[in-house]
Amino acid sequence: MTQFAEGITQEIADSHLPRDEYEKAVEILGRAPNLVELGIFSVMWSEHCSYKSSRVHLKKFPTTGEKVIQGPGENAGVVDIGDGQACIFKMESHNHPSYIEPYQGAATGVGGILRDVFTMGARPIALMNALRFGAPDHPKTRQLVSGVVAGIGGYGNCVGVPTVGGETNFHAGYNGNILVNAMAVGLADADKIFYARGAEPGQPIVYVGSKTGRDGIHGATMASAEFDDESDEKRPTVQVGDPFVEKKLIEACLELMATDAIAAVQDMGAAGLTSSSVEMAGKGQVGLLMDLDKVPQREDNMSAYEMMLSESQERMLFILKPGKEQIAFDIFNKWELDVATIGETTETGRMVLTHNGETVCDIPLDPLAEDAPMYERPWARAIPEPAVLADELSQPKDYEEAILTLMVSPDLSSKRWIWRQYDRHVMADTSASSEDPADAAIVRVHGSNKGIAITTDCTPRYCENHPIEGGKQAVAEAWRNLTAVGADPIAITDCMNFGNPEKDHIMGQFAECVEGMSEACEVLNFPVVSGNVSLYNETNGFAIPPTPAVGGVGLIPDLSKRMGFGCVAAGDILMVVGDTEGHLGASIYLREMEKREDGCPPPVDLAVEKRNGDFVRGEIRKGSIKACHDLSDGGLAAAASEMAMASGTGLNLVHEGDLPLHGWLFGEDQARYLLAVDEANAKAIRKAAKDAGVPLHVIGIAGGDALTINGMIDVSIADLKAVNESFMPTLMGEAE
Amino acid sequence: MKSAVIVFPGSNCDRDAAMAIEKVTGAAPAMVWHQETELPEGTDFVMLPGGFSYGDYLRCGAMAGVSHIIPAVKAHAEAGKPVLGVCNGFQILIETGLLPGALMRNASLHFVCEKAPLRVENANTQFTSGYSTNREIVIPIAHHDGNYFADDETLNALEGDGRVLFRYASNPNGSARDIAGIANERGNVMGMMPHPERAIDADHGGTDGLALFESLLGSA
Amino acid sequence: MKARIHVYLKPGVLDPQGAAVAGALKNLGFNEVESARQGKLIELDLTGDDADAAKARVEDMCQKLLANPVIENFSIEMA
Amino acid sequence: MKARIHVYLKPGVLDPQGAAVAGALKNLGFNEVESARQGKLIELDLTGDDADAAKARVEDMCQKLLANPVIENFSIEMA
Ligand SMILES: Nc1ncnc2c1ncn2[C@@H]1O[C@H](COP(=O)(O)OP(=O)(O)O)[C@@H](O)[C@H]1O
Ligand SMILES: [Mg+2]
Repeated sequence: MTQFAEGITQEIADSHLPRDEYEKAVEILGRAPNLVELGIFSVMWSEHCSYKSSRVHLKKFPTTGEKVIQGPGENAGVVDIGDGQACIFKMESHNHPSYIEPYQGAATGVGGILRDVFTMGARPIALMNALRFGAPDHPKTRQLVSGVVAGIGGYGNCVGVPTVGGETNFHAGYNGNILVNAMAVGLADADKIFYARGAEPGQPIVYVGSKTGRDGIHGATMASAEFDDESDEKRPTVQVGDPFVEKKLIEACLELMATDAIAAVQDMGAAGLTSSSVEMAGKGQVGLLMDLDKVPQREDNMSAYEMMLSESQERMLFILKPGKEQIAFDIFNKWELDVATIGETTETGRMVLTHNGETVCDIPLDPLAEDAPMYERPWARAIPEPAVLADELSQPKDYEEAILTLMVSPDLSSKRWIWRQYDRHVMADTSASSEDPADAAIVRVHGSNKGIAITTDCTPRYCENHPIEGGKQAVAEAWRNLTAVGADPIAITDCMNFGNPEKDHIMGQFAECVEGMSEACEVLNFPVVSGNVSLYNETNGFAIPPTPAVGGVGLIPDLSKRMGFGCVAAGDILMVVGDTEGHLGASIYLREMEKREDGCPPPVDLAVEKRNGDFVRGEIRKGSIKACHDLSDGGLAAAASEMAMASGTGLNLVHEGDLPLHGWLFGEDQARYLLAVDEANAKAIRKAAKDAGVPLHVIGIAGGDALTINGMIDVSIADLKAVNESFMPTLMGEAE
Repeated sequence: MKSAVIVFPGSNCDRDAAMAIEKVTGAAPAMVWHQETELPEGTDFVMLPGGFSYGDYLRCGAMAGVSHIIPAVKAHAEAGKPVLGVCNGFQILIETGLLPGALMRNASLHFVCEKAPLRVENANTQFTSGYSTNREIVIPIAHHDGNYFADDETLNALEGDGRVLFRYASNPNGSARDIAGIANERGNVMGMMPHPERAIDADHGGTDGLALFESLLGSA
Repeated sequence: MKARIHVYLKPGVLDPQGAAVAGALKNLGFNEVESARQGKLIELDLTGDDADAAKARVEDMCQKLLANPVIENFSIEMA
Repeated sequence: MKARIHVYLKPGVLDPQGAAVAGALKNLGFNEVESARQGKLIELDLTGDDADAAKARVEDMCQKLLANPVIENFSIEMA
């Protein structure tokens, strides 16, 4: 017979915990939980904080390597970039909040991921954003795009961290659940990283940042609940971001971190005060005693429950070394930020909270963490679809029209309308951003000649049709993009966006994507150092396409050797690295021209991927390549169009052999790069390829002002630009 | 040449400004916190950097415009010594009344970040002598409220006195008469929305901004 | 006809602008300021002369565009 | 005590937001909208109880910070 504490009904209990988890909580406490305790169990055991559905699978990720300083488990991953410096990065989702309130949802997503990075002692140097919206003609799409983009810009621009790149897809599969994934990258000295671990008993717990209000209470549990049409009503108070406070918080925290005052630190993210304090206590194996009356409060008579679950933004929790409080107080007062000692660490191993002089919570910490539910949910393998090769498809009647149709399509069209609203240059270290012809963004390591290359990648339509190949491809494309700018790929972060894990086929998509990603990380020596899971992206039973977004980071040792695809001159020889079989399954061509979305995506041969990539990177370092562009969405036709538009120089391609022309032009075969090589170097690079056993095909010569194929097909650069730039303004109702 | 960069809460181009000044003069500027009431002894040049002082709340530059250091900046200007405000710094100079007009929300209502072609309108000033009149340069812009507004009288006066120093070659924000940068009557206070400090390095925004700092500070 | 619309944040919703304004006023020595909230004031010139009908339409404008129902409330005066 | 401050753009001052609002409303089919102006609404909580003295202070706040005399007018209501 279930027991309840005073004032708790079955209904209240159910609204916080599944019944088996409730019983577990009773067991842990040896009594029925009160409302505060119930709230704490419910957020700590929510999908968002406990990873209860995904943990068993995430374990498969390779997370170590000679460059990995800190893998998953802290606020962000940390990798070694030489010279005693470290690069810190993480990607996180803010999908549900952004659907409900696009501007604030996206803005607070940026704020949250920035905190994960500077919490570790890093100065943020770059932001990226991976966005997925519904169909362009869906009634909500325009307003969602407009709000999300304004929110990302509004926050990132104000804090003064450049937003240097990202990706944007449109597909009906996201009509009811858009995806807003933000990535932050920072720099720190490798010996000056700060962790959530490190607390010892008898140390002061210091709260800094904004005051606590009733914002987003239960956001953490909401982020783990499926939508239905009433969600608009059920929403908690939306969190509003304050980038001005965040900017002051960054400067103040970095100032404090330059001193020797900190034992442990956590940002207050989802489930704010609860998860930040519990995480630090758990990692330091200490107890907590906090007096909630001391918490800076924005609103009158807030309850203990509200304070512990509030998701007010721009707050941090420090555990300081004894006697160092004044140092912190002076710094935060200078920056006009709230700061208060709200408790201390203890030896009890329990989380004890007092409010108005009464004890309102007393939970043993170890079980709260260790007995957190972990599910091995049943999952089903996807049924592989057959490959779609060119010879099964009739050729397009008009190739010129086909090329223009691809270049105006939502996924391939220019996203200038979006990135024009992001400050890409603040901090004056941006070497390449959205506007520049390069496969990855590049940010100079301040005061050095090194560059950090950053990319986000995922091809959901591949994951939908073949989760394993799709998972591999997401990682492989990130690796390829970093390689194409001349970087040594180092490691990835990820953001696993899926539907309802309680359904076998959805859990199967998750498991198989992880399987594919893990294999790619292994072979490419490209470990996972941080990430985030967002499940229940599903409305009225319709799940999003599986979207394991990958954020890749690499190092360019010498910026003068970085590569792009804008420097092409008449007479340059055009070459393709890698073989083309003409895989059109799940391709953009199939979708845009045949209105079909079926078929097995192009297979990813990781050994070939590595061999071809290492060759390309080597030749870039030798200086034998003038322009390099990886082949992905839209195949050779898209890459060649983009190279022509970027360089203003025509490309004249010649197709030989019996592969049908549309397979050669639009096939999305992996592990390929389009190169422009100075004639003087052509011979040498071909010999080098031969020696390395890398297929290298001469496919044409640069010149003129159009993309031409076999002298017959002829699309002017002007026409390409006109259509390519037209999609976003038209979508947003701002076309001239 | 002793320089000072004023740092307000929410400034975010203060480091960039310091880098540019140091690159040209060889000497790092003093970074002066807004709570100070005096500039460092012997300061020759004051720069108000870009950013979002006070989050751009209320009106861009309004709250910074009443902070403690401002009287000292005004005194510096009244003494005829050079003051440069870039982006948010320009907005602050306008709020303090050191420069005329107002900077309204961009006509598109969008924040706009791009490499903007500008025309140098008057190269006979201490801020622009490193350029030649009518030269086209490219300087990055990044702002939400750069739409310059003033009544016709003021605009005519600005143009008549050659106090419009830069114009946009293609107007990105709706500014009256394509105005991108102006000077005060005495010619020692200048404000501009574009970011010359983001154009001092061939690989990072180009070098078209260098001449501005060189005009003012003389190359190191 | 004129309509004057006040759009303000719902109670409990964080108001970063208001907070910053209050802080700045205190720095200027206006210590009597306990808190500040900032909202929007929108004035419309409208054709027609049926005030009630017009007001209903303005309600509609607020729902559809002028206010963000997720975080804002509004009030309307006709003049 | 409460003070409610309206800040409007002076006649003739460019108002991009107002113009955009009017345009958007027309696009939504509200053709009765001739023009729109956007201003600010600022509400202050004040200590003290002498309304006249308080109002004089609020005037001062507006001059010094809340309104920009070059482009804006303001009005104050005490409540
Ligand atoms: N998909 C994933 N891949 C790798 N690491 C992950 C993944 N999801 C979560 N993690 C790791 O689990 C920890 C907790 O994740 P999260 O709750 O998102 O961090 P935070 O609480 O700082 O937002 C982090 O260290 C994160 O890197
Ligand atoms: Mg965190």
